[in-house]
Amino acid sequence: MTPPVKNDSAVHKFTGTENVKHFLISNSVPIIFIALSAIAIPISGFSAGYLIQEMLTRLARNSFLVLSLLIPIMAGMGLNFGMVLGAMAGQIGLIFVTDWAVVGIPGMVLAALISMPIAAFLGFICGSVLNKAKGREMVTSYILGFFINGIYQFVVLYTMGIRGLHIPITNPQLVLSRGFGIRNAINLTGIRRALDNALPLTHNFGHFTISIPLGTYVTIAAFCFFIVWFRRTKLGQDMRAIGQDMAVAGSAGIAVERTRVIAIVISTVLAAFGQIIFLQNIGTMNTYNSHEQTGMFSIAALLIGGATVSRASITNVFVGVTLFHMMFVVSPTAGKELIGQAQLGEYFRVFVSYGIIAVALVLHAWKRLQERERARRGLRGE
Amino acid sequence: MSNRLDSAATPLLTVDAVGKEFFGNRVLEEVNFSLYAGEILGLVGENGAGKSTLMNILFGMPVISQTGGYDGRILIEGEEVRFSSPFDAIDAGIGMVHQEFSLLPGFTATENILLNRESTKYNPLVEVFGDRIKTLDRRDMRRRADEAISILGFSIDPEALGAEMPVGHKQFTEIAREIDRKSTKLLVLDEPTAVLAESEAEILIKSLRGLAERGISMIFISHRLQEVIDLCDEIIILRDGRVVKETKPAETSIFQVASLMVGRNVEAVSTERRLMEETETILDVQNLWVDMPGETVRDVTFSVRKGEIFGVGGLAGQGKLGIANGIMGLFPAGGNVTVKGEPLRLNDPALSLSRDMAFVAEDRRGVGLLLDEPIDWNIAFTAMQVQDKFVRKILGGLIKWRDDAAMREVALDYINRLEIRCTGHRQRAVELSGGNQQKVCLAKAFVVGPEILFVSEPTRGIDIGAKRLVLDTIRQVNEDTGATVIVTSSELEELRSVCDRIAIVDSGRISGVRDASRPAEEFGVLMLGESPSLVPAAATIGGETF
Amino acid sequence: MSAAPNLGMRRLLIRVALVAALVAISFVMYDIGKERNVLLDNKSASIDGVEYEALVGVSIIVDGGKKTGVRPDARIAHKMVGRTHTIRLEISEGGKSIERTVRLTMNMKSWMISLPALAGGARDIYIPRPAAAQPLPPPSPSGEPETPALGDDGPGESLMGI
Amino acid sequence: MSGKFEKFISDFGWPRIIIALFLLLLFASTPFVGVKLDTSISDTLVRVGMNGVLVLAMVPMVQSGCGLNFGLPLGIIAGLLGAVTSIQVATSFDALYQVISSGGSVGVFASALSSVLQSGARGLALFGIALAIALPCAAILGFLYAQILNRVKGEEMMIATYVGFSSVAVMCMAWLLLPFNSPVMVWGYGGSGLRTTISTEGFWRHILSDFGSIDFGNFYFPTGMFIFFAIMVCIVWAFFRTKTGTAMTAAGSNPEFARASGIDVNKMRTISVMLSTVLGAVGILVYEQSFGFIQLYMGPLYMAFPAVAAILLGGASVNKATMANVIVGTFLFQGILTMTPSVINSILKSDMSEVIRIIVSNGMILYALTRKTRVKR
Repeated sequence: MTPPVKNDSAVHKFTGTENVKHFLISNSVPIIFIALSAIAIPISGFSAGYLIQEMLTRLARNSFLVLSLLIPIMAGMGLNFGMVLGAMAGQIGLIFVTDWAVVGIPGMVLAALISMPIAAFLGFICGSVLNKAKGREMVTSYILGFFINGIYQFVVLYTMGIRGLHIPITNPQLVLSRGFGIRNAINLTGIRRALDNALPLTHNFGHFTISIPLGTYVTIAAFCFFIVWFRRTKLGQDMRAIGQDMAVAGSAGIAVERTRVIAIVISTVLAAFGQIIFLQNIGTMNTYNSHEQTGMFSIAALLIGGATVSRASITNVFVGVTLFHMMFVVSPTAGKELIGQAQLGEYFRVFVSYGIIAVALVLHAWKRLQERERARRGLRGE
Repeated sequence: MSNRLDSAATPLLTVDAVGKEFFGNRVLEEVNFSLYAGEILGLVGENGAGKSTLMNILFGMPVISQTGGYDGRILIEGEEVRFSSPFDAIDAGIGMVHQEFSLLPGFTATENILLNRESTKYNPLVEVFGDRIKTLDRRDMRRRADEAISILGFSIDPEALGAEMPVGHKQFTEIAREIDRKSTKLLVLDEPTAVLAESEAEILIKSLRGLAERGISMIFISHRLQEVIDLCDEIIILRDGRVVKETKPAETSIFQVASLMVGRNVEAVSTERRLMEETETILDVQNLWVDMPGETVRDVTFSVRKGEIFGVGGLAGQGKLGIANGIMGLFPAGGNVTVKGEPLRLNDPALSLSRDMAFVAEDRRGVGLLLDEPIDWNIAFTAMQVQDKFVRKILGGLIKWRDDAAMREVALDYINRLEIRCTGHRQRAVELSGGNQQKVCLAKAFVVGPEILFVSEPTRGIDIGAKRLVLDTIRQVNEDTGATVIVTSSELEELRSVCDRIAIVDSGRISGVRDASRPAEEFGVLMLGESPSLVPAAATIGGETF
Repeated sequence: MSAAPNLGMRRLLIRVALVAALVAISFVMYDIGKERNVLLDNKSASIDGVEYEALVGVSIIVDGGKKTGVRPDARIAHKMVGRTHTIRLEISEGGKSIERTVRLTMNMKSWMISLPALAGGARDIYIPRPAAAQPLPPPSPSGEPETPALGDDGPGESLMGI
Repeated sequence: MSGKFEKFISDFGWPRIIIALFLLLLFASTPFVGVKLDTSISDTLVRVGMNGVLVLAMVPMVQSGCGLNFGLPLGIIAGLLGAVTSIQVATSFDALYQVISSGGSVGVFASALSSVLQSGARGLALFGIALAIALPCAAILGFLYAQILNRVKGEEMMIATYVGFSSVAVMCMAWLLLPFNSPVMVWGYGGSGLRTTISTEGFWRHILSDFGSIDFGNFYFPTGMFIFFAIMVCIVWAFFRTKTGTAMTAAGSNPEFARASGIDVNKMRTISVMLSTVLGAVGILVYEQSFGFIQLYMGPLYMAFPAVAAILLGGASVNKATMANVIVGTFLFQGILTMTPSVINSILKSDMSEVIRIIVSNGMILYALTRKTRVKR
């Protein structure tokens, strides 16, 4: 047997400064937002206690939704603007639960169980449509969100509650005065803060007390373990392979189309659960609006955390949610202090949400173009 | 080393009278050979000789079954097999290492080697969600990877990422992937050493020989004849889809293999060789480099006389196509090029076109045509953009109005001049046959009325009849308008039948310029980059003495 | 995933069992979580021919909750979640206290518990809820728009509320 | 005969035929559901005139291969800027006119303009000013927008959407800060920052629509607006028949081919984006003069989607669009938009039309996005 030959060309190690430079570039976005918040917080004049409490509640409220975006990114399908479909499924579940007046944790579990088949079905549709529009996944899932929103409104606004029809909604508070269709604002008294207060934990730091929604954090922790575990399964590995290069994965025998659909179905179902957790924290649900913003704000949060369209980690989620919501809480008051126009702060945070997504998409596309350029040059063995 | 002698053993692979036809274009005919376990078969032949088609048949590629399947039989260990997909071939134990890498940049070597065959651990969820929920057994994967790498005899860092690996390592990782597949009995290597440095190629040869000793048989396709002679037990030379010779390395030499590869009796049609008198140089190229993917030009110097048909030949990937693309400014290029005495600034397609040069691109569908637009658009487009032809100036040139009537007229003129079979000047280019599409590209160049015309791969993918017509058209234009034509082609015979002088390009440099009347073998040798000294003083090649 | 036939069958059974379990869980959740608005009535009532007098000076504790007094001929509503509950009656004069566990069944349409019957140890303590006196709906949040606020052109206008 | 019919079907495409029949059905059923046919036709025509130029704005970018212009709000913003400034100009010059009439001396130009503004041509002059301000802004915005798009070839549409959204958000802040003080536009109490909707009454309301409009009974045909729309269509049609126009079409159809023929593909894309943005600005001005109100702040946010749906409904693909696509698409889409509320609501006694509009318009875009863009053999 010929002895293995030690090859000489050691792989190029990053020098110190290059490491720091690389770190700065890849996390440029979160750094900007940290700076932004550092300026805005003192101006806004919020007390530390209030901000910490606000961040804790908002972290609990949004993390699950943002985490559900990780799997499609891993499978190379970019930012899943179609998570709105999952949000709708979650809301349908909540409508039934509120109608049947099932309260507390059982109510939430029941809502989740109802929304699961709906979300899986919608996820399947979304996955198959995205397979038809390879290369244009994000804009297609965005438009699909609007399209399914139309159907959702048709179902919820025009069929639910009609006596004769198959969807019996009897609870008067839910149905519009004209006899059918669900109201826009529904009071989720039954499950309001059910999960948050499941394991109440209040802790006082000297002059202010903080209540930590432990129940939700435990659920979020469970979800993180699921993601870490999922990445180590064969299905997770297949998704990573497809995310890198569909052609190579396909030629190795991986069922590309099927795996992509599975990725979307999982993400949509988890978005449904995320929306339920989100709404139980807020306490009220506006049937026709709250799901539209979920997609956009979750994606903006994830990107602020330093994630890109092709790579996202759990830390990006938590950093992103904190920074995004810090900005969201602080900017209106900061705007008022600075220019005396609270409205300015409102529009500023809308601008930041849209702006960050635009910037992230541009950076991703530009970097990909350059990588393709460099790869081509690399191939030539320069 | 080969157990061919004990005839009792049935051959691992037998190819019996295999043939293939693409749209009436006979590509493979009566190919017979057999291969025993642990034997290495060298497969050599010019581009377009049918090597890749043979491999596609063997590997069950869909392109074969979609175009009418193949005739003849393929037997694995004695029984006939018909693969409908690459996965059947893999199951039957055939592994394929392609020229362009199929590695995942973000995966480590271990993950790449075991792609879609990762070892996994069972967990109860599998009963509910199916086998893919099993978790990966990283330790076992590392063990299997180490084992495959050790068989290969070339130490790759199993944790190195695909993107960061040097080129040689990538090649070895792919081979390791095929080795790990326990069922692999036959390994097909398509030009594995093309991208490797000398030292890495030697290591690869040594490890392949190690594999053969372990009973894995191989088909080794390469242009580096020296490697084929060193490594293989059997050599098969393909030319025009037919097995021209099956020999053993001991019974032949590089020179003989090269001449058999290239030496083809020239079709009788080559017209009398006209004597090119020494006219002044119209195009002079000094130390040109062109950064074109897959066709890198490193340092090319040549000059072309006015009114000449100058040929540029060479094997695929050696850089011949880069020259025309570089001069026309389509790819980043450098060096000094003088056209009609004045230097030409490179990297500016518009400028090159404005210096009365035209280019018929090798990639017809990708670059040469507007498939979605009608024929008259395609023909008139470049002339309109560069020379404002077919445009009516209104308001003193402020608005340049497209003159559809003039475009129709020129289109109809060229349609009957070049006999383009079509339903009219408004038919969309996509609906034309390959030959007619090429004629449209030629017409597009002729309309510009160039003094220098670059034509790349004029006859690629065209049926025989149309090939002749295209070449005649080129010669016709040269004689009528006196335009200098530079034809780049991998078909040596065509160059010899059309050109006055032919330059051969090998690994980005010109290895020699010969008059077209020189014997084909001379060009063959230049093509293979062997130093001319290899040509023995008075060797007899195929009956012609030197 | 070319599972052998019997393995496939086993998997199929397991998956069917899982789905059945999920459906079962949802029913259980419904059962545990169902919140009912039960009326506790302190009027004299006659059940199965037995006459029960309204109780005077009685106060009730449901599931160890806070004590609430009920005047005779009055009625209070109490939200009960889930099936079984304990109701404790404490009569101020005479210090008598009775405790009794009550099971609300799944599909009970209208129920009102007659306290006198409960005190008198009657077997069936449920009396039909008077159709007219629907409990007044909980105060819905004020100012919510009747029909959904759909943007003129766009699918939805409000961007601020999250 | 049947051959020709098939060809017509395959050219016209099934989705368009289905929707055209649906529209015809709506028109036919108006008398039965107590909806006056002439008002609905005139409503449709008005809306076609209003949205026509916005749909036309889609053509240049589709032809040059930049895809559907989801960043139309950028052009709309330029148009709004022009509209708002024109009203500011009108107010300040009216004030100036008071000064002149009370004997004060003022520069020649100012007095000429303020007197013109009092005369009959007030509307036209102001509309002209609005255009004059909007076009350069649109050109500059378009140029910057093109620089981004040229760096992100292949993923233009999603980036266009969010560049459009963020620019609308920026303008929301600008509307608050820009120094406009005309009482018609400024918030009553605060005094700074513009109102969300500003009436163009007394400035250039219906300036185009009423020009030579036919108006008998309750049938109203805005001839002026249609003439303006026809002019714009001819301009764009003519542009694509010029040399640059042809080069742009080639750049969209096969960029490699265009590059090999000496065309600067990026320059062509930039011109197409600027043209598209300028048309967007003109389109919004036409829309507002007929609508009667200027919608600021979040108004233009979702305005790209109806225009995109309309041109796709007209038969355009992601890299090819013709004038016919614009006209047919606008008519079909706006037809459905106007007809469904009146007809369906009266049939089903519910405001289902909004939902149908969402489903149809987004359905069309989805249909186009999932079509393979390989060359039709």
